[in-house]
Amino acid sequence: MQQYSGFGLLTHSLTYHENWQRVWNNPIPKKHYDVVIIGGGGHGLATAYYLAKEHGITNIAVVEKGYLGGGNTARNTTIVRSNYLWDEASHLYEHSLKLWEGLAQELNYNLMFSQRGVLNLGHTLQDMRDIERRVNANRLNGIDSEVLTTAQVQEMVPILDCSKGARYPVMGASWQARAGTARHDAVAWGFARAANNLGVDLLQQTEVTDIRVKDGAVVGVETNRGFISAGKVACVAAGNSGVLAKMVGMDLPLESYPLQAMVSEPLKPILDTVVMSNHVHGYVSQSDKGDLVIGAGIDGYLGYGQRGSFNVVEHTIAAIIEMFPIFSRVRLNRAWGGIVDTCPDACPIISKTHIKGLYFNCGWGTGGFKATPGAGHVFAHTIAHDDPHPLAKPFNIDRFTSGQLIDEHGAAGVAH
Amino acid sequence: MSNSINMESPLHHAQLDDLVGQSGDGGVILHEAKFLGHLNLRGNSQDPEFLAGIKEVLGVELPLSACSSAKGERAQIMWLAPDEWLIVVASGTEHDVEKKLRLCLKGHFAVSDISGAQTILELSGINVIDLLKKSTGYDLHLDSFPIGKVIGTNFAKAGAHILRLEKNKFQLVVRRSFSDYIWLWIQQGSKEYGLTIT
Amino acid sequence: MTQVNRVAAAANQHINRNRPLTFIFNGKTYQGYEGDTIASALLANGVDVIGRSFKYSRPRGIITCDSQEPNAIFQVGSTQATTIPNPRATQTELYQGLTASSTNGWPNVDFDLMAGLGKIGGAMMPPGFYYKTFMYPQSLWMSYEKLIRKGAGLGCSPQQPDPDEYDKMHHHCDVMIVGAGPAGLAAALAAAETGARVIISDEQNEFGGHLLCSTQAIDGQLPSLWVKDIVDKLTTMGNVLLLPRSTVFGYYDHNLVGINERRTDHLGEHVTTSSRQRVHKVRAKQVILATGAHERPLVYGNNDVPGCMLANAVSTYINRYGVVPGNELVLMTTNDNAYKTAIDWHQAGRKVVAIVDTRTTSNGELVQQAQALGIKVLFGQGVINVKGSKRVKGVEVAAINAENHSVSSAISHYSCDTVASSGGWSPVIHLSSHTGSRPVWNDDIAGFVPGETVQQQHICGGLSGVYALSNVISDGFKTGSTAAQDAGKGDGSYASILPLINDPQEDPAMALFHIPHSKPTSRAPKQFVDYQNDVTAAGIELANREGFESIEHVKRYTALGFGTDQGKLGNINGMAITAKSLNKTIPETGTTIFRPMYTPTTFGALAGADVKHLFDPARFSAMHKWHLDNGAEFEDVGQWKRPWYFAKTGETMQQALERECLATRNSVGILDASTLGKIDIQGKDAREFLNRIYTNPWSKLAVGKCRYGVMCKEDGMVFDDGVTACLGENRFIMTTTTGGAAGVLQWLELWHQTEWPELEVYFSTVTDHWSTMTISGPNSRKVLEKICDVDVSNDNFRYMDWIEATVAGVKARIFRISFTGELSFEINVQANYGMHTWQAVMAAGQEFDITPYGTETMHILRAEKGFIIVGQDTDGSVTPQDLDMDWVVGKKKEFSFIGKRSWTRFDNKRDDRKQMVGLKPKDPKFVLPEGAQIVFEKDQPIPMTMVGHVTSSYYSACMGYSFALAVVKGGISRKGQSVFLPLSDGTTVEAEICSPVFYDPKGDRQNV
Amino acid sequence: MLLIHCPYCEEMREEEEFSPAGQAHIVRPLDPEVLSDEEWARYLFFRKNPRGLHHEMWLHTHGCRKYFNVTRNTVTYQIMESYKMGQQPSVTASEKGQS
Ligand SMILES: Cc1cc2nc3c(=O)[nH]c(=O)nc-3n(C[C@H](O)[C@H](O)[C@H](O)COP(=O)(O)OP(=O)(O)OC[C@H]3O[C@@H](n4cnc5c(N)ncnc54)[C@H](O)[C@@H]3O)c2cc1C
Ligand SMILES: NC(=O)c1ccc[n+]([C@@H]2O[C@H](COP(=O)([O-])OP(=O)(O)OC[C@H]3O[C@@H](n4cnc5c(N)ncnc54)[C@H](O)[C@@H]3O)[C@@H](O)[C@H]2O)c1
Ligand SMILES: Cc1cc2nc3c(=O)[nH]c(=O)nc-3n(C[C@H](O)[C@H](O)[C@H](O)COP(=O)(O)O)c2cc1C
Ligand SMILES: [Zn+2]
Repeated sequence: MQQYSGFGLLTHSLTYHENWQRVWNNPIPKKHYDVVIIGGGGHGLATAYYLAKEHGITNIAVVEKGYLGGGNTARNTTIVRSNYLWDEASHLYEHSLKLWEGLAQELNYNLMFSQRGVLNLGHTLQDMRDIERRVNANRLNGIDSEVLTTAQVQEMVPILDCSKGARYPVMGASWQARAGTARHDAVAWGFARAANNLGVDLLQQTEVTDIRVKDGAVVGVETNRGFISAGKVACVAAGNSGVLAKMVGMDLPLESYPLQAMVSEPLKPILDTVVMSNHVHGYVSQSDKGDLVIGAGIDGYLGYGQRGSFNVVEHTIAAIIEMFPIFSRVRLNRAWGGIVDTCPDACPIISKTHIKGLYFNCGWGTGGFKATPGAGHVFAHTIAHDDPHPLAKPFNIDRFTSGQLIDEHGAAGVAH
Repeated sequence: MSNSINMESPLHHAQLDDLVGQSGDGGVILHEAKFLGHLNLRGNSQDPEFLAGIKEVLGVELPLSACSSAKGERAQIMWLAPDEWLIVVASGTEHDVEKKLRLCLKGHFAVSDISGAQTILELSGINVIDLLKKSTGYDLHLDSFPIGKVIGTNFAKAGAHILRLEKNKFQLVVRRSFSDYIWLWIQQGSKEYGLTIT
Repeated sequence: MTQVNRVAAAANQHINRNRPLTFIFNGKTYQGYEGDTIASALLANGVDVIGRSFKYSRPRGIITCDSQEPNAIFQVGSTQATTIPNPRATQTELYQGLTASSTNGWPNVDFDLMAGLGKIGGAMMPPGFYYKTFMYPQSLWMSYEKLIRKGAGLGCSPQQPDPDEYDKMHHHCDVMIVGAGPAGLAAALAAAETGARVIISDEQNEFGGHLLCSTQAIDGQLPSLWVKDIVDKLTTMGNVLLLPRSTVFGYYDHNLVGINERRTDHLGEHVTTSSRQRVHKVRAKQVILATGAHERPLVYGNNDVPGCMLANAVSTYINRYGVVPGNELVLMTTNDNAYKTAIDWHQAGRKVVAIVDTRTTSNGELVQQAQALGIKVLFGQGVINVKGSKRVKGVEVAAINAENHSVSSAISHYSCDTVASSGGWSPVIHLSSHTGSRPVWNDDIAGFVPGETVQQQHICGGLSGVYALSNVISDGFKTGSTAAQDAGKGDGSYASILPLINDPQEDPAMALFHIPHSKPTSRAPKQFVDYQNDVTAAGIELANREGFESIEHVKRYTALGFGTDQGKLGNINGMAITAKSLNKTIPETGTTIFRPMYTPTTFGALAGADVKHLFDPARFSAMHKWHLDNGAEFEDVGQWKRPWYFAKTGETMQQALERECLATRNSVGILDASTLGKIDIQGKDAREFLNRIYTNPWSKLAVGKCRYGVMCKEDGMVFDDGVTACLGENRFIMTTTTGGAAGVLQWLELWHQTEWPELEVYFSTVTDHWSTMTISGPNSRKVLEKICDVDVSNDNFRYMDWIEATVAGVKARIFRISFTGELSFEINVQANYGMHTWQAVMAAGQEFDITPYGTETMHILRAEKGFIIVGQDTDGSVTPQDLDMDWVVGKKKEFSFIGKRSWTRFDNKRDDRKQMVGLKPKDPKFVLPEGAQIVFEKDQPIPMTMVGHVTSSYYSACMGYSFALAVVKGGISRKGQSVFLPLSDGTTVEAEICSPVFYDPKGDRQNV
Repeated sequence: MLLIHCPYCEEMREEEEFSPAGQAHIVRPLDPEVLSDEEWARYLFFRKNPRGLHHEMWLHTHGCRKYFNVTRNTVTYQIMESYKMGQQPSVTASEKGQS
């Protein structure tokens, strides 16, 4: 693999950048793979990378119906944090955050992972109790986390309206300094390039139309480019997971909803942390290009249209102005939607199934981008060993039967 | 301590009475029809006995088709749902009417006094449609919203029932706890037309 | 400075020369006229460089005249409150005193220090360069990023809140027409003639679309007269709403059209007569898209030097604004149509150096016309490079071979100061794409047109690839009447007579996008595709070479189409270059997705009036004014504003709370409890219904009695609680939590309507009907007795009874229930009497020093009694058993009530579930923080094993020590044991698990 | 934003008057106590979540306060029909793997 560096850029500029290598190939599908991963989003690609790198399985195909990283990976607001409430969730997300730190160097791809910190605002007494509870839990779990007073919040983000006259005044916030954002596309591309380099076949424009099962074990996938036989099949299809499950007659405890995000026109730097508010229901950060990246609510009804309802845009923008009155004259450039697969307890499923060799990683809902390396890592382990990684264990499908839910609704009240 | 009992309508603190006549010819005219008797009625519209009982007590037929209303001398009735109506009667008569209904109606029905729960705002004026267009997504054209029709819908971020009395005159039934918000909204929305209180 | 480029008045011009306007750009004062945009006025004044490019800091000029403009992005406004970041100069109307500046370029656009860096660094900044660098060492990235961010962005956000207001309006119509060019106007007229309700909007300040810059005669007259005639007709019709200055920013499902009308922006900076902008939300039975077509520029070397423009833009400046943006023109075209520009230029009295036509020949009428005027036409050639830096100085022209993308002759030089180019037209398909429809390629016009849709949508005119004006207008009439017919109006025919139009015969255009250079693209001078993000042809080819082959990858890797023009100018060229480099056709390559906003839309407009105090309704009780007058601090509970505590002058919150608590426990306190949800439940099956919804039994509750109940969701977790009273054999009134009121009513209706419609029961909300005041404390009875007409002694009115009585002359329901553990009476009166009764109670209580208290004191007093608050002590993962409230679970109920089944699942049977207990801190003065986590063992390494957390915690003035409620794993069987709370300040405190009932455990006080 | 026909108010209303209420036609088991944990979990949490036709409930929150059913395409968002509680849909899709 061609190493990337500033020096490389300099030397390539002398040859007019004519000699850069392909970041990935465009192979013809083989007849058989040891593992077929359905879904070339960040999670699928990370899974492939870790399978190849840590488990020595390299005869892998990532099958992607569109373009790599074109699902929710392409359309999320890129917030990375690990300050979740429950032990199971916070350990998983912290595992992921630790992988983020150093990932650019590992992949030799600048993911622009920017640890500029995330604020979760509290506007009611109950918000503040919940914040205190979560921060305390985080600290005892070894996750950096702080409760800030209104004055501290104001100092950190002077343009935030912290006045008492606001409809829902800011009463404080939780703050995770190691949290931040990353360049979403780069994450997919970085993993893809590294996986491709380890021998993984990346099959784009290849749609899985059926999953074949024989005698209770998976044998391969049917695609628009023909049948591909597989020892194991791992489904990492986010919003479309339910569609894949149906191919083997399974229902999942999932529903797929439209979730939107939007960006303003680019502005000169004005906001250098991520500010989120569950209560007024909106969140915002400013990208390195200057646009305000804004997260919106989820539509309340199923939708596979990759677009959401206009009223969500209206309410979200009103929430942003409630927090940042000075943004009123700023203009919205683009709004788009993704399809998020949500579980009843707002936690993912990383699980084996009753079908041998068939695995699911799904249900990340509004917040799985931050988990990309971590989820890929534990899912790869689960697939390679046919046994859940310890961090993945609590996220088994069985929890819906036993009742051992990990209710992160408090942490996921607003998309992130 | 005086023996008088002071009633305060939901918009009492807007001090509408003091505003009456203060702002000339507004394009929007607002009047609070306060202290009327409001009864919520539930029952089976298929039941002839139920219908007859209503007619007997209120002197007017229960409006049965969706979104319709009826007005008699003693009561005005608004359809809210296939099994739910709002009965508006003269101030102070709600207890009597409720009692009579309980006496005369048979079978499965329910009556709740909600006179304190809501108020009626009468909105009129040449710009009343403009104000309503700002406030509700419902089509206000006479073809879809004829006189006498009543709809339950959003009014800004609150809910309301809206009854059309005339081409440019509407009754808004709003909940007490939201009335302050709606008052602020109406002031904001009619700023450019002028607001007259009557 | 004079308007050097303003030429003599012509009949079709749309500026008012009688109203000169002064404006300031980059600190200098200029003049323009009413009707000008900033762009036309700057061009009139001969201003060339209006900004610097984002990445390479290259000088940039105005290229277009409309929403496609990528360069002329300004900061407009003179104060920190009214400034607007990033409006397009080409779409911003001039007003007296307008102040604008460039958004890039330091210290100024003419002399930009960054430009040098751009030149050197430019070579090292191909697409995606930042993914390849700034990685090592890891620790430095945040510093690199700071630097990168320094260069980010175009305009600046205002620093002060917006003084303007915004609003919204809803509309409904039969036919909504987007675009008021000839097609849209004809469609509007045809539709309106059927009597249909019609709305037509256009983002320009005037209707007319393309005709505003056209000189083509209609009925032998200027096109503007035809426009005026139609607009006049529409204006008088009564069934038509005309919306100029109104951009349709989004086309949403089920024919919802979002429009932003700019109402005052053209009048000045802060105009108070109306809202600044208004969003119209139109539900249309039928939508006609008549958005026309945008001209495409050609991609050639150094095509960003100021003076390089779109051909049609040049014509527009000449014909509409009376501005000729240069002296010597070279026009490069792939089609006949653009010859108009050369003709316009010539007729304005300036020199056309040459027309460079990439086709080998053409005999169209316009070509002949141009040649007849003596204009030199060079066929089979292209402008391969431009000379000059801050203004075009000349061009390099050569014969080109489009097939193998090469230059096939020697280069000739022409000097000129303006290069206009036209690569044909792209239909404005954006809106049709918003609802998920994918466009399809049309070979005839070498452009994408709208594809299949599920909306009630029609297209006409330029958008559908119809360009000849006579066809455009007849298409408009036809479409207007068809759409009206589809909306149930008219018979599909139209009354209007087609005007007489002579369309010049045109020879076929050439499908060409990228002009070859004698060097390979990677080494050729920069050929810009998307100006705003400095995306070049070489950059796109590089992306392709690196494996970014999907057009979506190209977009994301190069930022093609990411700018504020959203690829209007460059997208199709980028796709064509990609197609060519991958050996594919353009339809195989496909487009990226156009999404809302069509053009950027002001946040304020999208929020409308839903800001500040109208952001969310604030709900008030009937006694709110009293609370305000008596110093209450308020707590937000749902949308309600509830008194939190009533501080007297000079008191701290804690002092106020202690005073309120002691007064209530020792004498009498009063709480406004009006916000609790109240549901009137009537019907013979009401009891059965309650049995199914609540966990406890209701069959035997007698009339006149009250009972506390808990509701669970089907997963077995508590979700609301409250007291329900039996009003009559078949009638109950249920109270819910304040925040849960709406949800509980919906919950009851859900089960009744969907699952048990056979049960005869009705629910009505009566929350707002009742004002509720709770008087609590040993003297509460004495207060009540003074103003109540019924014997309220313990013998006559027992704990958990309710009675009807007259209080202060008002009919009331009094419930003898207690949330404080004291003798309590909850007085409910019709809300119109709420204030009256409250004041009467206060007066009656004066001799007992009756003390109003808020939610905080209520919380303390109930916690002392171990009463839970749903949502504070529970979080959706707590069962009644976890709360040690098994007593509220009916054991013998026949019906398997909601939630019951889930309790027998594995997880709910564990005995180490978190359970509700009391905690006594070892230090009796120390108040444990609510939300503190609990561990059994003090000295553990991180991560610690957490076993619960504090849900409620207070200092009790009555008991003289602090206490808390908490959930602890297996806590119920651990009473007496110690737990530890490692706090965020690093200290660890110890507490003892105890019963959650701290005060009056036997419950004597409430029973007296 | 959807435009939804309320079968009780008998007309089209704006989406904002309604609240979505999830998959329709989920019948509560008559005797939950006899179900296995798996069966109970199925009832509680497992949903069809189809890409295509979906029968779902809506509540006319600001109108008549009635729940009703809607058949909607989850890809195009087209609504095929609205029908009252207790009625069956007339537009259905046969889906693989579904009983
Ligand atoms: C608007 C929005 C904002 C968000 N914000 C955040 C945030 O701030 N922070 C955060 O942590 N998370 C956020 N998320 C969630 C996050 O984006 C996702 O959880 C995460 O990206 C999921 O990654 P994935 O790789 O599993 O899915 P995806 O990236 O969606 O990848 C799944 C892939 O599977 C492919 N696929 C599906 N079906 C098939 C098939 N039959 N055959 C072949 N391929 C198939 C799809 O084409 C897709 O590329 C947000 C999501 C959205 C929509
Ligand atoms: N002969 C040729 O090669 C050729 C090519 C293209 C166009 N034309 C000419 O262009 C014209 C086409 O007529 P037409 O009526 O179809 O288009 P038009 O370009 O005349 O009018 C379209 C109008 O739609 C408006 N618009 C576009 N998007 C909008 C939005 N989102 N919101 C609000 N307004 C929006 C524009 O401001 C414009 O005024 C004819 O005059 C035709 O002769 C000729
Ligand atoms: C973090 C982030 C920032 C984005 N910034 C921009 C932007 O500045 N300009 C833009 O046009 N689109 C921007 N997009 C949106 C993409 O153009 C696109 O809409 C999104 O990836 C979804 O893809 P789709 O619209 O093709 O379905 C951004 C997307 C993300 C996730
Ligand atoms: Zn309805």
